[in-house]
Amino acid sequence: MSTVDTPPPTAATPQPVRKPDGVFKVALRMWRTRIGVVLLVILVGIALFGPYFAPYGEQEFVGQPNTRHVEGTLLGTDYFGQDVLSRALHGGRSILLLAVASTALALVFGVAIGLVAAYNRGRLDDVLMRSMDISLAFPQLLLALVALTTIGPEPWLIVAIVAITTTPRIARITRGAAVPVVERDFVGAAEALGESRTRILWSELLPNVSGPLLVEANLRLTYSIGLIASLGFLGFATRVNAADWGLMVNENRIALSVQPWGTVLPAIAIALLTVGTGLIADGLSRASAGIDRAKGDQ
Amino acid sequence: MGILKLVLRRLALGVLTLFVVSLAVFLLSQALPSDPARAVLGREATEENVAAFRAQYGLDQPMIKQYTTWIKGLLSGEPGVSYSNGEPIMDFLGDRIKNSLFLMFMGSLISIPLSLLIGSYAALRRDKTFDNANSVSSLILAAMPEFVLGAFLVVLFATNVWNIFPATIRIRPGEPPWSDMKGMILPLLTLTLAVTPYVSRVVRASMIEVLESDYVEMGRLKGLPERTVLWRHAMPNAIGPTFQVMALNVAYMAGGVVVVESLFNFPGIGLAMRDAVRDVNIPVVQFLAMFISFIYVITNLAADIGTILVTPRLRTRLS
Amino acid sequence: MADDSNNTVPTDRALTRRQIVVGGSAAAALVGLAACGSDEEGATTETTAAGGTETTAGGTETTAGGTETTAASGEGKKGGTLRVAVVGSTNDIIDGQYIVAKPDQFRLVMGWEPILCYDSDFNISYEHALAENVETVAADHYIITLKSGIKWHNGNPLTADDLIYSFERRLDPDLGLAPALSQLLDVSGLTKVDDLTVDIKLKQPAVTFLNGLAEYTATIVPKGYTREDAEQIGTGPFKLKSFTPGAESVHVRNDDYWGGAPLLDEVQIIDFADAAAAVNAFTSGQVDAIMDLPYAQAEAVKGNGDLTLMVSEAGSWLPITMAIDQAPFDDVRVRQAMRLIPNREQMVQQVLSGFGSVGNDMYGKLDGSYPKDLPQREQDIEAAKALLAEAGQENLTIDLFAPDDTAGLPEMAAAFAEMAKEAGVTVNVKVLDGGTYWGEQYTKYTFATSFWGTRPYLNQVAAGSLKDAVYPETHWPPADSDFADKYAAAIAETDQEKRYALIKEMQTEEYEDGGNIIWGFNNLLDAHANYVMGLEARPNMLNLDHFGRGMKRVWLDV
Amino acid sequence: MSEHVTLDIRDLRIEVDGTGNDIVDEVTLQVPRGQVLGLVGESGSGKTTVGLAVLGHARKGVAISSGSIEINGRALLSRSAKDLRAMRGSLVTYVPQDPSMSLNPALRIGTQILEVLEHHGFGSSQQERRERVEQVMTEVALPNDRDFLRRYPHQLSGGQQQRVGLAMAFACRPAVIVLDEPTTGLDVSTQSHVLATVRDLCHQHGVAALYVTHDLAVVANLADRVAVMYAGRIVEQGPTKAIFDNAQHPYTRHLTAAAPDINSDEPVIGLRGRAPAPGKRPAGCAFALRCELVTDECREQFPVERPVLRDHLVRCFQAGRGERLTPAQTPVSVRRDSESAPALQIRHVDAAYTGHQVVHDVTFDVPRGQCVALVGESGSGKTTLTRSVGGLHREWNGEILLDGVALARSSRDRPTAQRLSIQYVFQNPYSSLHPRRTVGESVSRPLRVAGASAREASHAAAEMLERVSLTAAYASRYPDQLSGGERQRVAIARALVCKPSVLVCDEVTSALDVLVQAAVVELLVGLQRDLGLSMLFVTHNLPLVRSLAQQVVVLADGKVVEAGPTEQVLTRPEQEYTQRLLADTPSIAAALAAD
Repeated sequence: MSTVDTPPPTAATPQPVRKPDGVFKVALRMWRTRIGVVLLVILVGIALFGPYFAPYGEQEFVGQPNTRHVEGTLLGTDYFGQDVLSRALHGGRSILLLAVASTALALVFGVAIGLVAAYNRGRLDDVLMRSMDISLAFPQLLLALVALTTIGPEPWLIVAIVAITTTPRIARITRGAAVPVVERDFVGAAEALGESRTRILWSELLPNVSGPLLVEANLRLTYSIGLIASLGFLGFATRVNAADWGLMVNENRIALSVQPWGTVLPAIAIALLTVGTGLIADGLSRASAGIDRAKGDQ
Repeated sequence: MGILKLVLRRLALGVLTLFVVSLAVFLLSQALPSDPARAVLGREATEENVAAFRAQYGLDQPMIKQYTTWIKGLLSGEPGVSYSNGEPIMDFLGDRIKNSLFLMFMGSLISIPLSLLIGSYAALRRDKTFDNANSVSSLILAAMPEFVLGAFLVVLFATNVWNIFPATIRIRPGEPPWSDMKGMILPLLTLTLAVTPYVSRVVRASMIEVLESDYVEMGRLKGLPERTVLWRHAMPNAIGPTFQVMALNVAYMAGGVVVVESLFNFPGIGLAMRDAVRDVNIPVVQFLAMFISFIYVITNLAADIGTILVTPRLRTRLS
Repeated sequence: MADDSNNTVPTDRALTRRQIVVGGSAAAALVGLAACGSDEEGATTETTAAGGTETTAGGTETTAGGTETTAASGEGKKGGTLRVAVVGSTNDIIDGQYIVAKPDQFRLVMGWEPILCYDSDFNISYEHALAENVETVAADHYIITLKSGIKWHNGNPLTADDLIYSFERRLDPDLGLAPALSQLLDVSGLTKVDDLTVDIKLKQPAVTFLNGLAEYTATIVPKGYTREDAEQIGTGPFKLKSFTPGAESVHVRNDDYWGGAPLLDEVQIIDFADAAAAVNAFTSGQVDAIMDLPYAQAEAVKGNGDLTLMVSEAGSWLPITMAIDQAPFDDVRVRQAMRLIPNREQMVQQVLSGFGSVGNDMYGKLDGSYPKDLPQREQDIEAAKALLAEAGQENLTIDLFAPDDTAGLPEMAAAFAEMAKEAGVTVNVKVLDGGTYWGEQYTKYTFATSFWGTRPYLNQVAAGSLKDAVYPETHWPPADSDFADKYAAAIAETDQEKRYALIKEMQTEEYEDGGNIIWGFNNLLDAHANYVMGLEARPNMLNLDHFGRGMKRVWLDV
Repeated sequence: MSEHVTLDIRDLRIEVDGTGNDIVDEVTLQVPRGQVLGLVGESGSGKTTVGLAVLGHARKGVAISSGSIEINGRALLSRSAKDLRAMRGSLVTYVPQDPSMSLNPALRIGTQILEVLEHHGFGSSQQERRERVEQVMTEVALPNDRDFLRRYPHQLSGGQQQRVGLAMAFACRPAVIVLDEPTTGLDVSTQSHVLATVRDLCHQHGVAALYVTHDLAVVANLADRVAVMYAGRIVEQGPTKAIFDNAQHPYTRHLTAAAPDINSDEPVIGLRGRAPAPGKRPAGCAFALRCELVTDECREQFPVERPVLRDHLVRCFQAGRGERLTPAQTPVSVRRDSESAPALQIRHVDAAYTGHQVVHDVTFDVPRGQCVALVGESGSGKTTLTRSVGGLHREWNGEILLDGVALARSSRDRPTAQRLSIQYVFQNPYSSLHPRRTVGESVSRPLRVAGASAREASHAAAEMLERVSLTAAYASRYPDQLSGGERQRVAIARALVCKPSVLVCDEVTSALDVLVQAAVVELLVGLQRDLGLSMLFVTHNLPLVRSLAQQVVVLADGKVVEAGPTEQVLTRPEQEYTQRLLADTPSIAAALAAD
């Protein structure tokens, strides 16, 4: 009697075809991730669509500056006699767009560098990673301060600086996640087939580091928001008197005891936004740790 | 022997790092669109004044010459003179460097043990109440920029709600940084609250890895008391990554001092940096950028060496 | 004539780069250019006359009463240390005749005294000055006689040699302390008459010379004085004990002060990184007084029974400047239209939080010659539109430049741009970094923003409204105007009435056709704890009641 | 016999926390003093869980829910944590699977042994304890000098590390010792030494040992009794000889039939499928899904344990029934077409790994249509050599000829046709498949890369999946839905879809359980026969070679030690190295014969 003719049980009871659960799907089972997503959606919604709901214009004068109770306003006026609520509704777009743009840029470069380093190892790896280390030695905020002061607070410059200082961090994480993948045999199998290097990076390595990358991207987004807010706080606005959450905190900080809303509202907005992305990052990292553990068990 | 060689290698890398940073700093300051002479002397300066200024600070020299002069100055401990008052940089930054280092030292002294404690405890009580509470609260704290955090602490403890702690610190010139410990409280609290959540998360992660290791399970299976398992078997292995964490911590603080110092009027390098950037005081900006990078490189070096010393696998491989 | 007025230029410049970047509220930095008391709700009410008797500042009564004699030496408790918060940086200096930033004013006033001074009616006075008499022999010839018995901090007597040295030092082209003074005066024009008297011959007639002597930087320093001296010697009520830029300076009582020993043992001027930190230190009781209280905090101080707010009228202003010889402003109708655009009361509200007064496109606010009878220009969008249409500029689009190092100017520009929209004018605010803004392009902009300190009318004309002015921002006067001739006649005219008549003509011409949009004047805002006695809010050029003229009558009621 | 029983496990049930799903149930075992009980099962059968439970320990997420464990009459499970701690490490000890992971890297080995003694208050003085450390080091045949004791774990070899593990376990003279696959990953010679040590120590000191393993040959050599676990239950237990000679349970019979033996030329027989996981176990017999003797009764209820003979217990309604298992296919007749050129020729190949030469002047051929086994212990250079053949390793010199044509070093430099005609199957099926590609995508990929159309490729892939005994329905699955054996079949299908002339198999069965291993070997044998494949089969598992290779090349330290026809090399080895290797390889047949 042949052993092979026993029907495989899996064939007898066909399982539904499904992709292996992605990190995001697993993470979404956690409350923290859900709360994070809800926060993010709300804040992004405010940032993108808030201006359409603002009772006043971004730079409209409504009354005595730094006053809590002004007729026609919900939360009073800011340092320049503008409606705090309207300013807050206007002030998220730029910070969000800048943060997303710079993180995306950093992601592109960081992932490319990290994957190339992980795949090639040897000298190229050394050179790439050392230069990443070196660029990490330059404090992020310091670089931003110097560059913005010398060149001026241009949006592209803010994006460039945040991206440049974020890239090495993403590159390191990508490399770290990709090195074990490079050692997995399916990469060898692809090499044996003679697949091109770019294809191997793109279709063999990248999909398999997406978990840690997603975590890192979220984390970096969180920090980018914080950094861009800090730049606003330090007075770097891209447009004169533009509404910007970070800048608002700075502009109205002095009146904290008189008219707290001017500071508190944007600060809460920044905090909720970063807490949101942070919670998602946290959920994702827990999920990907769990998935990795499950893999390790096999 | 081996350790010495390794230290030398890391040192060489550190020097290389600083060299590249120095190039970057120098080139960046050359890229300045506005003429520093003009910026410093202001709108009433005459052409002669500007020329005299440029000659005085060697700005009329070729770039290579300026760079080598600067580097030589840095190496000989005379990093040049401030544009704003012609004073040697070290004269007016000396005390500030001491103050900032003291602030960072005190901050580390509090936040490192605290992060270790919180991180380890959260790892031990993984997914229990403490861990969850800590993870959420640290997330929120970490999400708040220092400037928001500090401003609220001031309102809470110094001005509007309770007037318990001084709102600003006052270290008088010539006095040691510990002369106003009461004023130190809020700056330290801000730094600690800003740094600890981040660092304790790293500690938690590395501690969890250790706690899930086979050798910790083996320790339990050997019938060792939990105390021994934790302190003797888990801790020494969690210490290595912790050194990296400490370096992170210090690096983070080196950046964070700019904000904290301006919040509490702390006479340190962060404030000096801010002033110098604002005043286009290039020699001071250059020096401070180099100094902060230097701190970063040194702490990383120390962390690397520390990690090697506490990790037998690495330590013995060298000999 | 171009004259001594450049003395005050550093005062203006004090704003640059000082209160910028990380600083507290943007508008906070604007505080501190001028003087005029006003109640909380408004500059518009103009409660306090420039005359300067009795100023009520907010809820708390100002301490020292109406007249200057109330707190003379002898009254009040002796002893104690006064701690004052200022926003300062490592760039701060101490010099007996020069300042870079605002805290430098304070430190200068503590140790050195001018040859003449102003009283609170803005008339020239001898009270806090070192001269006993300045005789005007002719518009170009003056004789200065010093008070006798005045001693330097080191015990040496004050003599004519010191006075001559003081002029020489200010004229020294290498130091560049007062370059425009050299247009009036040459070292050869100084002649020592006796130990206390100096005869001065100017290169040209200039009655404004006297105003120059009353500037707070027109001080007398001891012969041989330099900024680098280890011991900083002056005649003032306090001697400098120590100074660390960006940290603090400590001044101790000069027991041998000629006006009688001051009451305080010591004055500490403490530097804060930004206004917020200074305010926090003040409200938590770490300092006794604060220079330049941010507008935003005025309410809080007023509401605090332990603290006193000082609102002082000043004559400083923030113009939007139009170059009258450049398109589109070479058409006078466009200039007139632009001046009809701002809602001046709103500008005062918005930019100065109401701590200021509405301007009428005319400077020299505290000067006796200020034309109060010219009708107040108001916002009139329709008229502006009509003028623009006439000039063929219906859809005017123009760049308005502002520096990033002078807080308030970009915001002012932005507020103006908002208002200009209503008139169909598109104003694009371009912010340049300070070094670039004040560099080669400065005074060449078509449309820009600027700031000026308190000056008498003629001194201000020399500084900004002549072709050869120090900073000809508006390129005034027009080519076909006799404005410059009238100016030359005016400064040579020793008779005040005749001079005022000439001035009136000049003012009217600038009011009608000029290139400055002067929407308002800002007040000085300071505060101190109630127990600090002897400071009065009144029209003034400098903060904290002209720093209490060196804090000589200030005492602590504790 | 009960008075002799040292370890007594009764009705042990262990559940996944909170779900009530059993991992282990109804486990009853006894181990008398001085005896070794072999606990055998596939991965996931719950054998390690039982082993840990003997120390009163359950891993995170798992809890011991009922049953009792007694050691020398002292109940274990009801104890407080403190009492339990006092027993662990002294009364009952544990030797873990992977000593490199379970020795603390930060502590010296002397310290790690000594601390066990200290915490259990062994002896009356520190001096006495130190002496005991030295003594136990001698017992496990390790040096006991100060310098050695001061070493850190990473400074020891794998065998030495495992001896340190043994020393720690024996230090306190325990009554019971649990050994959890302690020789996995060790070379056969080291394994044989460690096993000898274990046997001696248990017998000398009267320790009752529970030896957990999946390796039947080891059990045959070491154990007095054997218990077979399947899906969390003991399905059969009895004296070692009875289990191997007279297996009653169909599963046990499959196990023994699947185990290759160095001394037997019977082909291995595999069994497809996998044991049901906790929570997915059927109401009836868990083996029913794979059992060829299954009846309705089997599906409805789990049979109770009943004795076959004294001491020999089985849980099966069909116990003892069924014929002797026979292979499905006849062995490959060795074709001797020596006239035709060899498929693969390896000529004077030197290879280096990160600068160190690990392969020295290796020369051998793979004749067309034959399977050549390349055998060597870890570190012998066999993997470097095979990767060089596959073009995955670039640091080599010499000549490798495919169909007489020299190959470039790197696969990238080889023409497509060449790349396709050498195919490589990797050791670990869990890492050789792209986790985010369906089976169909993975299998058709080589053809796609070679330029085939999507339709052609997927058609060929489906065909090849059938060929490796998977249905075409597998094409749409993802690897994480497959068992290890299925994955390896997919990997083989991916290799064969290119119709290669040479198939390189690198330890392809080492990550698989023995039944699956046998099934994969059967598959390869069938493929070789049907497709006329030439194969280079790399392994460290000598017994396995017999089942499929016609030629053997023995590699040691990067050099060819001996080469020749399988039968000759395995039965009449000429070289001492080969002889020793054969002697150290545990053999079921030899062990049973010796008894």
